[in-house]
Amino acid sequence: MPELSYLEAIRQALWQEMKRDERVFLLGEDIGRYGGAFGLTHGMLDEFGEERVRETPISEATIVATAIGASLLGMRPVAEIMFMDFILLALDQMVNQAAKMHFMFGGRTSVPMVVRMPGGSGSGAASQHSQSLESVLMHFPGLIVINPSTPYDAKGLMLSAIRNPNPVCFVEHKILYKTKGEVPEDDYTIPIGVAEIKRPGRDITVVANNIMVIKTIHVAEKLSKEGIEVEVIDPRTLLPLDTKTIIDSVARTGRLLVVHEACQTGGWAGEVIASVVGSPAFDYIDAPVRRLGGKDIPIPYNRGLEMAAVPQEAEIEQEIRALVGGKI
Amino acid sequence: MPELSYLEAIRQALWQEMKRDERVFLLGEDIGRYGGAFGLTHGMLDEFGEERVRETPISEATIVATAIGASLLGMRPVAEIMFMDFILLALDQMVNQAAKMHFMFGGRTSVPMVVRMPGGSGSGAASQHSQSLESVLMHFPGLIVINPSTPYDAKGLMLSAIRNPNPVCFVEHKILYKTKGEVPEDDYTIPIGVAEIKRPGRDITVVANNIMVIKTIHVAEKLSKEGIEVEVIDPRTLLPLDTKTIIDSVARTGRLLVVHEACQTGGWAGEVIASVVGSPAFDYIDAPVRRLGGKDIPIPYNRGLEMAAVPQEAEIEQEIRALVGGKI
Amino acid sequence: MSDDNGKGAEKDIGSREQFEEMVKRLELSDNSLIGLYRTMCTIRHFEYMADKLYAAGKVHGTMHLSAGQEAVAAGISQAVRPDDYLINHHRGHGHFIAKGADINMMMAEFLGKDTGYNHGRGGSMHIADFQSNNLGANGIVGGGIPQAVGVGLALKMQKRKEICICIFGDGAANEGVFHEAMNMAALWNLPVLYICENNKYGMSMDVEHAVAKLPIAQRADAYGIPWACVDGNDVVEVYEAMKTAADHVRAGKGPYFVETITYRYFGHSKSDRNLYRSKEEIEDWKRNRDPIMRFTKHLLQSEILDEGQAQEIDTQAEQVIVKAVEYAEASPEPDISTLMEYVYA
Amino acid sequence: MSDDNGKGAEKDIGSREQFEEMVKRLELSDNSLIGLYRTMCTIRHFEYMADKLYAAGKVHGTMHLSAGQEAVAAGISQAVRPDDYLINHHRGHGHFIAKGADINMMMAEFLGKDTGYNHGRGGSMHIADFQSNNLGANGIVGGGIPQAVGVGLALKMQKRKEICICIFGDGAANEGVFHEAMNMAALWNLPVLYICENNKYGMSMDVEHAVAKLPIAQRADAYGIPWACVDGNDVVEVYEAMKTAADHVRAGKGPYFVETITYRYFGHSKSDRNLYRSKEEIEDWKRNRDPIMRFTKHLLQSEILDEGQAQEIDTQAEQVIVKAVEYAEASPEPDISTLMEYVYA
Ligand SMILES: Cc1ncc(C[n+]2csc(CCOP(=O)(O)OP(=O)(O)O)c2C)c(N)n1
Ligand SMILES: Cc1ncc(C[n+]2csc(CCOP(=O)(O)OP(=O)(O)O)c2C)c(N)n1
Ligand SMILES: [Mg+2]
Ligand SMILES: [Mg+2]
Repeated sequence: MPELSYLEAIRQALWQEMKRDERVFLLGEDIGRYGGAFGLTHGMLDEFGEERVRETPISEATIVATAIGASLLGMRPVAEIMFMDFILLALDQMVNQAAKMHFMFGGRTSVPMVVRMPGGSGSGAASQHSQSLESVLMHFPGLIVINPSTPYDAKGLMLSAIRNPNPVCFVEHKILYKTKGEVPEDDYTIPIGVAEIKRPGRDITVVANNIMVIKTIHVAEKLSKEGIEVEVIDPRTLLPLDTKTIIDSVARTGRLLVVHEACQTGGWAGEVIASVVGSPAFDYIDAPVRRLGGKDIPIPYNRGLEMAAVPQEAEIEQEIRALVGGKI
Repeated sequence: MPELSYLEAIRQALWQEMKRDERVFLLGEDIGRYGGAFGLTHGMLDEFGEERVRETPISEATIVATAIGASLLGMRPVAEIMFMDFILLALDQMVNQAAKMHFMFGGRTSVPMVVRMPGGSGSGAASQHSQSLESVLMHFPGLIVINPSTPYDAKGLMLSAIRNPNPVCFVEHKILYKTKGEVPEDDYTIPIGVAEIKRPGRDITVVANNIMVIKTIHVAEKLSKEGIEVEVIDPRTLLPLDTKTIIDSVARTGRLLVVHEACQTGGWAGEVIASVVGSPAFDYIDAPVRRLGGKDIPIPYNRGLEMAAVPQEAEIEQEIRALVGGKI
Repeated sequence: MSDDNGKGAEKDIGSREQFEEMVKRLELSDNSLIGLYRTMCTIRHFEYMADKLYAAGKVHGTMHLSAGQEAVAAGISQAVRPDDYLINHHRGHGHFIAKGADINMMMAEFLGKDTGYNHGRGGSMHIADFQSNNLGANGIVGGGIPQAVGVGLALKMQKRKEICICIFGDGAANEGVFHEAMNMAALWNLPVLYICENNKYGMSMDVEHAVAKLPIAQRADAYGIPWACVDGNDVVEVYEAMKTAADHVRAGKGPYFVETITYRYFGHSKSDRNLYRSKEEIEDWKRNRDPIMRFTKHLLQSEILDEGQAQEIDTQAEQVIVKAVEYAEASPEPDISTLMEYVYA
Repeated sequence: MSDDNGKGAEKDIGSREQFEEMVKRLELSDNSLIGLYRTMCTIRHFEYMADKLYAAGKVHGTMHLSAGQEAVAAGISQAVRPDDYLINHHRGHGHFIAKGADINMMMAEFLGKDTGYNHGRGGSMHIADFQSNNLGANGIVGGGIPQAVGVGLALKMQKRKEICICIFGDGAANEGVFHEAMNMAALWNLPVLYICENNKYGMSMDVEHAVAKLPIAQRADAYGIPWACVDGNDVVEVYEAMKTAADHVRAGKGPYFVETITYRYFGHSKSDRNLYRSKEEIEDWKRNRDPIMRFTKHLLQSEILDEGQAQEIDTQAEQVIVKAVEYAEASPEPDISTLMEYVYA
């Protein structure tokens, strides 16, 4: 199978879907000649033209609103919000409008649109360009929140996202863009709302998203050499969240750790934990159910501080060891 | 002690603080002659004049930004966002700006401002005027999120909010506005970040916010007659959250239920539960740890549907009975 | 008709000759004129009935009534085509009626019934009728203004003939999205007709205290968008401006902006005590500038209708509303078992 | 100075007489002129050094350099008072230097050091210096524009003489808050001087494709705000426009809007490959319109400086930057143990 980067996999999905379905078009800031801040749409302007790779002024609220309006008329817009942080400028349109329209209008219309948004820290872009806001988005019924960790998932989930009749927040991670993986050339979809066990294990269940999946797998491989077998679950979509896969796993392993980069307080780990301990799996749990989120601070600029602000492999390892060793 | 409504208590706090501190001023839509959509600022224009009861055009982002700018120069603005739903139009200013400034600027400035915002359903105002968004706000370090349930708390917390050097989201509940309670005439503050046990009890801990505190107390009184003693905890501030009071209580009662009106998925109950089950209190828990949040739907217009969309006393009672009776 | 008709308005309405000359120039048939009149009567009755139902405790939620503003709604819909798209704001009953919405379904929605346009989920503030390209009202002031950019863009990409009509209030023109949308609609030369229904107040704030420079429509200049500001209580003048604007937009010449000066009779919404405006001001508008009264005068003067016919149309309009209330009241509430429906498509 | 000085610009800069007449009319002393020159040299060296440090792998985060735009920064700060407030945007180094920021602390912040203005928390995009009423840069395009309303309001309520200067780019003028803020600043007659630094591009989008009608400054008309659009590469012209504007604002006459046309030499930020503009265009601006080159010519022509003196000032400016790098490199990183600090005041 060909190897593609996470970024290339998303580009390939957009490219193939635009070839297949002429209703699909892109809109966003600097997505044309520049190819977007991260180069993801590079080359697409030449292939599809200005009409379907539509550059906009710096007007985030109206970018999302334009996607809404066009989707109401049967288009399939894929909007780019250059950094996830800027979705806060468009949250009225995303949440008060797109998420609620199908319901508020009694099911008589739908809003098939995708908003791509890269989040995450690690690039030294500081507090206003490094947030992980997926926990906020998953609080709004009507939205779908997708958050892939691998190139393979990214492509398959993007194709599902565009074909889905609901508004989708497609959350990318800017540090993952360069990671590589096998990605089939052909058209395939990954179902929305289905978690994947990225690595099976009997001793503890670790649920993690995007870049934390990669870090956790590294840690799991290391610990495996010592006989500690970590089951790593990637929800892939945070809303709807596949709690069944998670609960089944915890019922087997008896231990749970949730890892995410988003600030710990109010982060989506709480959702996972509440779902598990409110379920019959509660009876199988042998140890405190823990989470490891980002520190409750804005992301700092300085490299050392920035690294310390979000979970790193050493801390993930430490948490797993403590839980498995019964030290918590 | 005089009886005041929740609305009057907040007005009294604003009034007294404006008398005491000339840096305090109000800004928002229709807060003058009209007195605000709910009449909360009624009479204040006549008392304090147009300069300090400053009516704005319908421009939520700039209302919050104006508060930020003024606070940087030593003013103490109290902005009103007419319905909490509209804070989504100003979330960039609230979150990317106000919440991060102290940190991002290395501690060299601060942003002492309050943004009042009534949330909650029950008035038939439908999906775009009925949300409970406090769970979203508490995900952002740098913000303070206050959420009073009684007239007494509302006044004391408002005085603390205005005097606090950080940006405060003061979340009111529109259906509570008319509820009455004893409120001292004099100046008193309630500390931010301190929960209150609204009713002691040995059998189960129920943590609830704003209107759910009132509903839960009703249920607790009813169950008390049957010998079931419910401890009701009101966090009063959601950020910072007083987890200690909650954990201590759960260590005593061995059971926990969290009740809120906000949509259950991604709601703040997850935060409470994760804090408890990740702590040593885990060892004392006898039953699954549960939550009862709003349904995961936008708030519907129809009265019956609207009522069914958020926890009512019957459901709270049922959950408590099931937990105490060991049926979950 | 309400009893504030027909007093002291002589000075304003213009002569019979002027009216007839205008009607001729605009090629408005008698039938069209009578249609405008009927539409306005229907809207007026709907709004007074809504108020009555509210007073009777039959309405759970809020509402925003447009009595006094009927000429704008009627004038617009006469000037555009039935399949043009409409994006509306919270004070939307009139425009929907003028666009041909089913009054029964509107009233049922107003009462939160399952037979309503939104199956009782939306209420007054969210009525929409997708079958007639009516994309609905919006509870967020200004929320629809940027969405019209998307509708216009889709129409352009799909190479269609329809245009998008986007209606909002004077207060809404101060939201940031107004600016973003004007800029983008102009840049992309989109088929959007923006209409600002200036009824002099937001909720309570008068337009002079909210808008730095008037008329609001002059803001269109900043984007190179052509504009007009007209008397929103003169249905023929509204029609004329809208026709010019709609023709411009439909010809592919890009967006157009029309401001209509009008006035609402009821308070902003259910809880308004009208403290911010005087009784005299309200009375003046009702007595001297009422759009239905003015138009009726012309129709009588020009012998397009006689008093009896005018009365009959009004009575028919009233009957439509009364029947709609019967329909709505007889309709079932949404079943609680359907609570979780319509969240995802 | 960079080696793109002094070629083929004769036609643009105007005669010695014109220059001297202008300088006299504006009462600009030789000292002031030399100060402007020194400021511009310092900014230029800062930006080229920043680029060099970045290329050397010493900068972790992003940066937005203003080389080519120095005349705007210098011209503004000469026209306003040191205690006036400044709200800036992401491309802010130049304005901060011109406002008198400590270069060492700026450079230390750029390198993420604890001795930096923000204790290494902010980096290039968030430098601020509250002691000199410099309220900082902003990573959110347009984010500062509405905050200036609040600063202006506070100044007015506190009955102070200072004004607020708010700087943003051509791209930022398309954000919704631009509109809200203009309207409110005008309505409330606030002491805010809005400056749009139009360097022809947002990140990559040229202003003709982003703004429906040019110049951007004409948008001020929509709010009744007076405006000017000037050559941002002519420091004296910038000074004149800013002086007029600042005097207007300080006199209590409300906001003013100045657009300055200029150009950036470096890419938008670290990752720019300049695909959206031609080498020739960049070269043309550097060779024929460089603000420092043009101003140097005048200073020499009018014998305010001779070549040796000009060279010396430039060398001194370079030294300041070199020293700042030494200071910054010798400074400690923030201690990881302080990670949780500065979240709450
Ligand atoms: C974003 C937002 N802000 C505030 C409100 C509350 N509100 C509802 S209608 C209204 C006044 C709107 O005025 P205008 O646009 O002139 O329309 P009108 O009601 O006069 O028809 C306000 C402030 C809202 N619904 N949405
Ligand atoms: C709200 C927001 N949208 C987009 C960006 C990404 N971005 C950073 S600078 C920039 C271009 C800004 O252009 P302009 O305002 O002209 O300033 P310039 O960079 O040209 O000085 C963009 C799109 C951002 N930082 N914030
Ligand atoms: Mg109005
Ligand atoms: Mg620019």
